[in-house]
Amino acid sequence: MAQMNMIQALNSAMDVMLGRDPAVVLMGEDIGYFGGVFRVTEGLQRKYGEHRVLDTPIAEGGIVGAAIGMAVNGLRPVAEIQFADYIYPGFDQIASELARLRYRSAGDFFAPVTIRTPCGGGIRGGQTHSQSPEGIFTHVCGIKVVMPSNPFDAKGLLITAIEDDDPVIFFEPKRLYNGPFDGDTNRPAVPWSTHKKGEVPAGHYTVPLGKADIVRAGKDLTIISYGTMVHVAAAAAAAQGIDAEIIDLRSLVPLDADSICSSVKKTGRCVVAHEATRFSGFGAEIVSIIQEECFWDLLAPIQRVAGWDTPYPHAFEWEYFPSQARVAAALKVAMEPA
Amino acid sequence: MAQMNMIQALNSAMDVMLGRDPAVVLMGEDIGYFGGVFRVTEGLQRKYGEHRVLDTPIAEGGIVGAAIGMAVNGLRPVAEIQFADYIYPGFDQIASELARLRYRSAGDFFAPVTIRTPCGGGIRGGQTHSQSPEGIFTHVCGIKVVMPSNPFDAKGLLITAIEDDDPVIFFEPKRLYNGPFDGDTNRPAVPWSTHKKGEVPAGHYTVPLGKADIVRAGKDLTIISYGTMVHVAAAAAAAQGIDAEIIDLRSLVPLDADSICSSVKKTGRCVVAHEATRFSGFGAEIVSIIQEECFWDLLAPIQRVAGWDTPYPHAFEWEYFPSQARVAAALKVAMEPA
Amino acid sequence: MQRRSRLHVPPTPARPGEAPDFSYLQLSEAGAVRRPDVSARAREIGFLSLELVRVLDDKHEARGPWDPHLDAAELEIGLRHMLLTRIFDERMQRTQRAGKISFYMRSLGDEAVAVAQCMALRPGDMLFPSYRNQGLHIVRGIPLVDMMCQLLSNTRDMCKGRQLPVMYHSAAGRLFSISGNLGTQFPQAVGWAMAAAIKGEDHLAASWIGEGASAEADFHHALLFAAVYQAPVILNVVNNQWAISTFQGYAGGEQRSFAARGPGYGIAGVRVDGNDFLAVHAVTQWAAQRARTGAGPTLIELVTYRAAAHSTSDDPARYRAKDDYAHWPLGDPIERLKQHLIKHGGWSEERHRALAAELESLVAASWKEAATYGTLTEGPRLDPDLMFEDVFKEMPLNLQRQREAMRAERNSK
Amino acid sequence: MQRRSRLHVPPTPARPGEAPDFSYLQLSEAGAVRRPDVSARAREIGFLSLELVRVLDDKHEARGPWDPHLDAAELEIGLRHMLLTRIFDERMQRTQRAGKISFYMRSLGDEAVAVAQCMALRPGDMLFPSYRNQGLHIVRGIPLVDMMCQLLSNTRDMCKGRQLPVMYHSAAGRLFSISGNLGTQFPQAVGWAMAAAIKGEDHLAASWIGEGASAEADFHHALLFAAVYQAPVILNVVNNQWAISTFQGYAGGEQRSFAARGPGYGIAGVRVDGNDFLAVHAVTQWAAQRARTGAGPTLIELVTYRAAAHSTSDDPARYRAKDDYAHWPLGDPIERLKQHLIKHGGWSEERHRALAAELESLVAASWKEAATYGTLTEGPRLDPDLMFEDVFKEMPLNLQRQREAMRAERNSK
Ligand SMILES: Cc1ncc(C[n+]2csc(CCOP(=O)(O)OP(=O)(O)O)c2C)c(N)n1
Ligand SMILES: Cc1ncc(C[n+]2csc(CCOP(=O)(O)OP(=O)(O)O)c2C)c(N)n1
Ligand SMILES: [Mg+2]
Ligand SMILES: [Mg+2]
Repeated sequence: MAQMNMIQALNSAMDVMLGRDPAVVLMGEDIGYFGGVFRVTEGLQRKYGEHRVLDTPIAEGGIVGAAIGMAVNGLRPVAEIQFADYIYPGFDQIASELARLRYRSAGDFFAPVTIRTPCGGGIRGGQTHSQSPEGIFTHVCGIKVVMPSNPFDAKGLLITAIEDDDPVIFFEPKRLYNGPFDGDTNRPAVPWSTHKKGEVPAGHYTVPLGKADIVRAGKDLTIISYGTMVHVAAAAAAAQGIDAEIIDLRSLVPLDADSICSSVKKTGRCVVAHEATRFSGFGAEIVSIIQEECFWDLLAPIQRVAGWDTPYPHAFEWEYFPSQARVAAALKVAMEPA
Repeated sequence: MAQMNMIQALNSAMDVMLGRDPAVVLMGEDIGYFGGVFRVTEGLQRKYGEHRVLDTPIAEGGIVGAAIGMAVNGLRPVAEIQFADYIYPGFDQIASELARLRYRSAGDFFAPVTIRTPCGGGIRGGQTHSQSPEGIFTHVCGIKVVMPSNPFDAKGLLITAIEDDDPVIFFEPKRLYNGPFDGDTNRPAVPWSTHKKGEVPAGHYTVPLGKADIVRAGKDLTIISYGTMVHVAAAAAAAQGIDAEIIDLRSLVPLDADSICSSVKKTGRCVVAHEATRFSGFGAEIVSIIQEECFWDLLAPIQRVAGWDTPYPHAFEWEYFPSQARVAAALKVAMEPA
Repeated sequence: MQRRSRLHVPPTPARPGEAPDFSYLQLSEAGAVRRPDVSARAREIGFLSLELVRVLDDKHEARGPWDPHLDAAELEIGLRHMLLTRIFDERMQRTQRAGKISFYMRSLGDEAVAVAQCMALRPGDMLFPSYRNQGLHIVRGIPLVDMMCQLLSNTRDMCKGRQLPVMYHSAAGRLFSISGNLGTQFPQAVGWAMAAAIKGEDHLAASWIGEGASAEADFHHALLFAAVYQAPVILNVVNNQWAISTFQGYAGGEQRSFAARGPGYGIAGVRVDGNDFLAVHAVTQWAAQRARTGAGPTLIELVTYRAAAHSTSDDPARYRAKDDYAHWPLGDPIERLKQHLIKHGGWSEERHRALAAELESLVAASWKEAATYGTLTEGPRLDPDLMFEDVFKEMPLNLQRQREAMRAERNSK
Repeated sequence: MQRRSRLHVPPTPARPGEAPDFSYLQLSEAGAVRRPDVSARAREIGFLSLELVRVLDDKHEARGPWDPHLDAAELEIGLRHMLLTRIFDERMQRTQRAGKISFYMRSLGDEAVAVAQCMALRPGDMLFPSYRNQGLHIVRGIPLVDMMCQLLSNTRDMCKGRQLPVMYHSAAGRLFSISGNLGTQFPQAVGWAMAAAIKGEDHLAASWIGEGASAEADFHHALLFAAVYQAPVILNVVNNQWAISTFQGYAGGEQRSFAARGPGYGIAGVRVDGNDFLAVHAVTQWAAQRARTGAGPTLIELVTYRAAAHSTSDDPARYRAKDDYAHWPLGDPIERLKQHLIKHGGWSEERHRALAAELESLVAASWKEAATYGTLTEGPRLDPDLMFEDVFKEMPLNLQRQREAMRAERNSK
């Protein structure tokens, strides 16, 4: 097993798939010769050529539209949107077309497109380089939504996404590219080599969509999260000395509701954490499911930890980011005696 | 007071505003000479001229983009998107621009644009003429989201929206244009003249955004809804003989959380109903808020009634539409003894 | 310097109560436009985007370099397809009026576009239609019964009840699924063509968009991607002058032809008489050869007229001059080909009547069969369980549970 | 007929390790391009979109019909603004490298675009800039301190800390808020111009977009709406050859000039030497006169070169030839105007050096002041409460509660 950071793991996933399946092509802005602004596709055009790894015009709507056509013609495009903040010009092609093609054609046509895009804050990107729009896509029927929290999952999930015959939007929390980040900005950043999920097999393997990962078993309370917040929430719980069961959803659609509910039925307490804004965020769906399925088991109200209901301001990065303190406050309420 | 259906009430709102404020302009596909495919703008171009009521190219992104610029230059554009299903090509201009302009410019620029669009099913429109995408917009900070359920509110809310200095997306449940619809397809359609909210003042009046309407006071259970489902849910509760408190949200953003919570605190039981697909729909946010604020008052799990998590299929209109039967099933669970 | 409003509002030539007026149309004489070699570079042939390629003249003679020299048998097939399209349309329109289907859209007046273009392409070419190209389906041999079952959302509906009428598709026929969202098919066609080029396959893609829908972003993306990658694709703008109630000037047609957008992107643009079967066929063949020989994409503007209402939900008497189609300078595509064939192909009014009668019976018989698979109100019905399939390849748990709930709901009624 | 892939990949002339190669550029001689009357119809002046309007020749003489005949005083002001832009850029770049600001983007090489264009417009005209038009802000007299405070997100930041550095705005200066999302300003500018026309006001709107960003849908919408309503707007494509690592061919520049998109929509398109202060000024003035006299919108392509990295996050050595800017055929805008002024305006190397020194001090003094209002790491800081303001005009209850929670969080630390 090799040590990889998340960039390398994602690169390796695409390298493996380009090598195994001639139908796989990559496309996106600056992803070819340059290797992408986050270098996730570095070296792949050199290795596989300009017809497998395509630089594209700066037109996210065109990228998704063309990718759909390519997929209908037998390819498996992996399209990069340079920042998740810039996925909106492609929204119509995603929501009206990509997500509905199989349905409206009764399965006669389908488009196995994977859309990769870096999301989230913590890199001083300001309001247009920090967004977490995953919740919006979870409301669009017909599209799978994935967000890994570590290199091992990232590679395995991306391979699964590329091999999946359904379209997948694959969010990459950019703050995790180079190392796990627990929200503590006072401590020096640590690399993925310090984390067991930084060990990544060189070859092909898959991590299933729709199966959450129990990052840590525990009995006091359940923490449900994904992406960067998995690390922040875990650190906060540890700091509070709470024996939390920590669930990393990994895939939001399909959702592993059973893992969520069986954990909450056991603990009776729950905190849901994501970076995206709170109002109508994906946390609301999780809370609703738990409330519906585990109502009689709940010992305290489920708490949501999220970004504030504002854009992500450049000057207030750390006041905006859902900190360990914000998690701690939620844990406190969730742990109140019944 | 005149009798108006919802089309007439909306038309009257725009007529009043065009007459009062020279800054108000209407724009959209087929809205000018023709008066709109649902005839909501009928006669207004003739009355106010081609520079106040503009036919536009078929480009929703261009419509919203141009409307923003017009608003920045002192106008108050009211843009029609012909069907809510076709709002997505304008999504980037709405989410990245319209919603954020005031914020990113610290209030130095803002765009008082109102976007009107017919939504919802029940008219055999199939998967691309029946959508209810309001939930998505409630997750976009900086934009208000409104959906009336009757002519009186429609006119008052639309005037408020046009006068509001913040952007508003104004969803019009098209199944309600000509009469209240309670989901019972076996009974003949009734006109708005049979309903007290079909009485609409001819002149200027406002209905505030952010204030829910208690359609019916009751003590057994709270039903929270908006748009068409207000009528369906009310009929279902009546049919079940439940003394339900029925809340019509009218505006989703800003949300009248206090009215919601004080009702649920009183009844201890709640059903949330909307036409949009269930997963990550706006119902999830309502459930989450109640769960957080009224946890200790709840006597049974809050139930969601919604469209299925599929597109809206042409052949199965009434199997898809959240029927009285679907509401009744939810009421049953919500009324189970604690 | 003027100090008054300069907002220009594109004029609409004739509104209800006014006399039809087509003086705005820029026409060329039949046979007058030069036919460049298929290898010509886009920048050298800008004139094609402004003039109007026409072959059939007013006397029904084929003229000039664009004459495709099709033999009479082929022309007869074209006539038959166009007539079938029209008869099918008329019958389905009546059927909608009778409440048997929920909605319909005719292509009256536009028939040459789909029929001639499809006949100029190969079966391996992939078509990305709009909702007004039923002729493509007819030429590709999709059984009328299949099309009718789609219109009926019945038990044999290829869409399993999910789509509005006219949103056909056929994987075997290489006819892509029609979207209710305007324009989206355009960049998809380009992507398909890019994939063909990547795979080194010899097929091209073709797509159709209304002049109104060309205002959508997808149009721009399609032209841009086609130009950048020189994709083997034919992009067709069907300029039938109207987008529901809106005249083509609102889509930019007042200032410049739609074909002229092509040269702006470095793509060959051709403006053609869309009611002239021979011209449409010739231009399409030319574009197809360009695509297949690596000379790149072509944008074709087909100048025609939407003779009927936009759809069964529409009433053009509200927004345009009465009898307008009778004054349309480019005539009727069926009539023009028929007269040409009468003059030169041994066709006759009699044979035409016989053909019409044959096709009427074919349509009637097909309808009879289709109705046995169910109508909106009678006969067998699709299983509502199907609502939950094909959202994903495999049904996730939440949909399985919702299917259960739906079944329970149905049983409770 | 070939049976192999036809996917075309736009060539990039020179990658790292290769010699700079600008042979692809189509140039015209200075003074060679005709200057049509401002009332000319777009369709009559297509040549303007393919040739290259130039005034300054290699000997620094002004030539031909586009010479704007500006007096020396005005040219000196232009030179000053360009030089200030460059010195400001250099200083801010170093400041970023020193960790004092989080991010920066220079306009090195592009300075004539913003400066000459802004000088050719009137103060009442509304500008919708992209992120590489700092010259607009400088010409409009926005104090450097204000710009620096924005870069610092400090207590005097006009954006109250919400925007990434360089995303300035000024309501009083009629400079619209810059968006991080490429292209969105283009249709907004058209809408602004439409409103001016509706209100009968005499102002025009101007907007700038990179050649890379012209691929976005917004570009198409802007051109289309401008054409349809003949809006008084100037739409500028700054073709500085690169979009981060991507050569302009990927935005469609290989097949056709960007200016040529204009005529495709029936809009006047002009291609101009973007490093020629005189030519840029003249073309802009011409377009402004068109807009103001009701002759409609103009699309201007400014051919220039992004001499520096895309931003402080970028390293062009990874993707383009070294020393490329030294070989750029259109030279440097500041150097060219300077030489012209030396020849004809009584300018001198000495005065130039003195000016540079003066501007260096101005920038240094401004920085000193700006830093007193806070830097990323030191001095006063904006109140985090501001995070919750301006989402809406009035703060809704949920945001008030979140502000409370945020305060509690901060106190808990
Ligand atoms: C994105 C989108 N916007 C609006 C509509 C509503 N709509 C359906 S057809 C139509 C007119 C289209 O006109 P045109 O493109 O000229 O095609 P034609 O009907 O003339 O064949 C409109 C506005 C839609 N279906 N999709
Ligand atoms: C919608 C969107 N997509 C992608 C980006 C990322 N991005 C920022 S600048 C840039 C390159 C733009 O190049 P160009 O338009 O030529 O302007 P230049 O930087 O050369 O001035 C890209 C891809 C973005 N900001 N917005
Ligand atoms: Mg049309
Ligand atoms: Mg550039």
